[in-house]
Amino acid sequence: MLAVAPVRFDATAAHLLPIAITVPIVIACVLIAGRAMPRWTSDALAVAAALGVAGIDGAALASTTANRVVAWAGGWQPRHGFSVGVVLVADPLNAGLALLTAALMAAALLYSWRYFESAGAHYQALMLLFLAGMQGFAFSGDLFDMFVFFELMGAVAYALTGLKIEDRTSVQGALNFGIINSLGAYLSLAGVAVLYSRTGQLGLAQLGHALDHQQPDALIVGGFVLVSCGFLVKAAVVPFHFWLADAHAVAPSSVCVLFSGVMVELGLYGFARVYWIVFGGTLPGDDIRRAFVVIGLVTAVVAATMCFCQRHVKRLLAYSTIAHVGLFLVAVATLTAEGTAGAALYVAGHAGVKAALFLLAGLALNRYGSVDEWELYGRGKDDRLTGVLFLLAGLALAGLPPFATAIGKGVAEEAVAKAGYPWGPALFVIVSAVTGGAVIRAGLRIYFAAGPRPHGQGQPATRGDEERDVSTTIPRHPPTMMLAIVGLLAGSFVLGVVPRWYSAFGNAAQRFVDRNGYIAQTLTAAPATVVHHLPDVSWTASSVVLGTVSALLAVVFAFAGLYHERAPQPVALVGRAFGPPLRVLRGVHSGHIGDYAAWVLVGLAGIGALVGLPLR
Amino acid sequence: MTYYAYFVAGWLLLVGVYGIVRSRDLVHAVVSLSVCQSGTYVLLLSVGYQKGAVAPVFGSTLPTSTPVVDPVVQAMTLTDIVVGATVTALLLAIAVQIAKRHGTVDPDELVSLEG
Amino acid sequence: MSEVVVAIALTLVLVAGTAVVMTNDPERQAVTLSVLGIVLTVLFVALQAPDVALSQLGVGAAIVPLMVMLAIRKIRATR
Amino acid sequence: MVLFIIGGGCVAAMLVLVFLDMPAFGGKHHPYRDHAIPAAVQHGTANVVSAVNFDQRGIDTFGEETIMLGSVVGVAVLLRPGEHEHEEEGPATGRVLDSTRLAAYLVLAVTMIVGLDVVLHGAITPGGGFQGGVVLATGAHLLYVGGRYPALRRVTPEPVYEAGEAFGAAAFAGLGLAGIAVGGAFLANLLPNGTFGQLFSAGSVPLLSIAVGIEVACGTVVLLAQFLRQELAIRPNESG
Repeated sequence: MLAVAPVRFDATAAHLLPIAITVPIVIACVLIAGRAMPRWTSDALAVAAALGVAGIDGAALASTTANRVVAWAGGWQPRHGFSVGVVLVADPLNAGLALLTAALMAAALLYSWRYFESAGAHYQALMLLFLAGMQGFAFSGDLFDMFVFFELMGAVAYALTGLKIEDRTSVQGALNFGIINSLGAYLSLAGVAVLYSRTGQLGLAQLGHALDHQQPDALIVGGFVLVSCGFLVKAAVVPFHFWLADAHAVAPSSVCVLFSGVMVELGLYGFARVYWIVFGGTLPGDDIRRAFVVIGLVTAVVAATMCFCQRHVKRLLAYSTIAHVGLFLVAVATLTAEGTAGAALYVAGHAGVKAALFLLAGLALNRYGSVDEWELYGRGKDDRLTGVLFLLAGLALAGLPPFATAIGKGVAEEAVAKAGYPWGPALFVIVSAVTGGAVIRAGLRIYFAAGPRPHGQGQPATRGDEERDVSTTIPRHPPTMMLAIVGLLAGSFVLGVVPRWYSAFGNAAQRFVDRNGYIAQTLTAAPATVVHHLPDVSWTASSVVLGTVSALLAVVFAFAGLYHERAPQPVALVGRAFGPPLRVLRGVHSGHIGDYAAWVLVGLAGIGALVGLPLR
Repeated sequence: MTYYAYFVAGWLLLVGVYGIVRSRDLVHAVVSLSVCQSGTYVLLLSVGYQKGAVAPVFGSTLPTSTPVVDPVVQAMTLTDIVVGATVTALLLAIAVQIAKRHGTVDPDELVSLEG
Repeated sequence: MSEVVVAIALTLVLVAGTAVVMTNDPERQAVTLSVLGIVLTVLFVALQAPDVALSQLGVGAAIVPLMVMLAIRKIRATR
Repeated sequence: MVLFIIGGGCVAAMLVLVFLDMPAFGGKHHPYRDHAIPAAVQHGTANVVSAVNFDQRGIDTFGEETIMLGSVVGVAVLLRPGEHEHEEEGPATGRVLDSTRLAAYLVLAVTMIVGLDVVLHGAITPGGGFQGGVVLATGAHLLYVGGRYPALRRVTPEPVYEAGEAFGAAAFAGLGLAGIAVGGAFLANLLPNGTFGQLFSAGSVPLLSIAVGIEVACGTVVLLAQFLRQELAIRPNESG
């Protein structure tokens, strides 16, 4: 499909990568130093910076189609396959991810145009530093450098989560997030040290080269498990996921857009990148596939169940994100280019839809001062337009064609089935339908007063009282907010209908899994290898059918949720049987930081056992 | 002695997590987290240590052929220390806000996020 | 000789770290944390890392315990 | 707690296995070092740790300084006075003995000199922007001892320090970008390498070190000032 000319690196393209990291930092510095500037200036500056970064990323993406872009910082080019410097590497997949990051940031800043007065220009400065962290993490080709940018993303994210200091839950969610993420990061760093002791390397390519064909002993397995731990915490994979619901439920809506849309997915990206490049030559693929398909499956099922039980709309969306991460992980864990392509496209489509949903929840919060599905019952009746958008986004989340979620899901389903998991498509359909159904149920209740008025029976659930994102109630939706929402949904739609765009994911995934090409090109500037067989990313009959089935099932689940009390006797009995296990599951999500820390260790031990024991 | 340094590092990591698990006070949890982190300092520096080698600072007198300990792990540890301190500051600030909103910093009494 | 110093410093770090975690009263914890900071500084000097020791002395033994102290006093005052 | 015992036990077992596979403590196997030292010598940087921090792996330090910037701004945002709080003006002058104040100012002067020295000689002797910056910031807080909080507030107007911090971070970024323009790569060396071991050696390392020094000094001052302000000046409103 692509004729690859053997050229040496375009130095200009290489400069794009550090510039993409530096621009938001410089603008953030300007915003901090010039705090006295009028609000609209800082807003405009911040949006312009995000758009500028998006432009740079777009240019980087364009130059990756033929070849990876490799930038050695400080000019420390490798000699004889070794460099003391740090490398930034862009291939279509991470350049696309960086572009997605910048685009979502622009939408989030547009949405929050003129809000958060009390935090002043500090808010935009933090958002831009967050963007810089995500750019750096996406482009970095060095394990320790990834840790640094991981911590940058983290530190800024904790502050952004706790931004609404008047809110009781907000500050608590921020602390849970901060402690668990930092713990994960320190475990990762311990893993880096362990690997360094064996290889004396930090670059991904150098590490991969050094570990090639080594017998996977305890050090390699342990190093892998420790390093992955941090990324999996960020990706909110069960049982490292507890922080996510707490943080997403309470962070300002515009911040949630980035958390759910890209930050969590970046964790997954980091995990996949490190596995492929560093460990792809030593840890056997079958072993990894088995372990992480199981973990992804558990993640998807647990989170989908939790999602359907929520009445706090943002918490519901947060669990839906975890469920989708489970699906992405299953697709990535097939360790095929097809699975990776499907996951990447699914991530991109999901980002637009989920971001739009968080902003819609933000609109409700600003208008009614609550995001509680039960309290808001029928409150949005006069705002049908928003309601229709909400339902549409719910259907798109479930995988309604032609949204990009549907084609991504379709490609992933086929890849999972082909990899020897015939139950894969059923899992994808049910999980996406349950989460989409939960969203549709909430939308129907809030905007259309559908079903009987819900009443509590002493449920200990987190309620949806929350401090508004803005200081006063907004009677009408400002055009900037609506523009951001419609733009995000449209983005997901367009990605699903422009063949040139979605089919590009095949090439991106092929490059991503081309381990030898990555190492050779990074260390010796070897030209990218010509690939003859690219995974086919296009609409197939099965993806259209399964997507439609998911959307229909979502509607069925939504109505089941609305009218479950009127269910006939036998169905109600079955439903009641689910009660006790559900209570246990909800009890586990205790909001208690000590429990979460213990679960991190359990998860670490579990992954160690899943990966390590079969190798004995 | 061969592995003692590594075990000390591992011990600090785990004992820090133990501190978070048993914590009855969020400030205590944050401080325990920094104990966890000091485990990573010890691990990194022990990995880079070489018996009989000197610090990797040559000055104008020390010949550059003298064996020195690994400077790379030291640079990493420096970064790690800064990161740890600033993250601790952030978490402490959050803990102060929690105390203001909830009137308590005991995780057992904070029950606004459940299920 | 230097190895004995390293071993002693490691043991001190082990004890100090455990003590920090086992100190339940946060106000006293600020003190044990500072002790841990100083002991770590000694270890870093013994491991031939003067650069790291210098930062650890400033950050780990002074600034972080000071922030912990101030945070605790503020929290006490709000109750 | 049961969870912790199970998980912790398994993780401990895993760590033991991993550690036993690691090269013995104090060994001679350090491939990265063997490349880093000639590279540092080539650029005339006597302190190899500084060479790694600012030159070879400068981008790590860039990220680290950005974390510092983000955290300081984050703390400032989190500890801003809430709706139900106000800031109290402390008494204008503290009752501090003149001799104490004098001593504090003297120590302050010494600390400043030491701090500047550590920043400037980071390429040659142990130390550098970060350590020096911390020393400088600590010096500024001796005023707290010497002149009490209001005096500290007068010499540490936070916006100025915040601007200083932003300036330091931006200077680092600017040096990085200048590296692209002049040296052909991000953070590439700008200056002649000079004589090994002299003050003006090591190319861009001293400049980067100074940028970090400014940022860290100002950032630490803002950080501590935020906590001091919480402790000393911010009070809940009577009604709230």
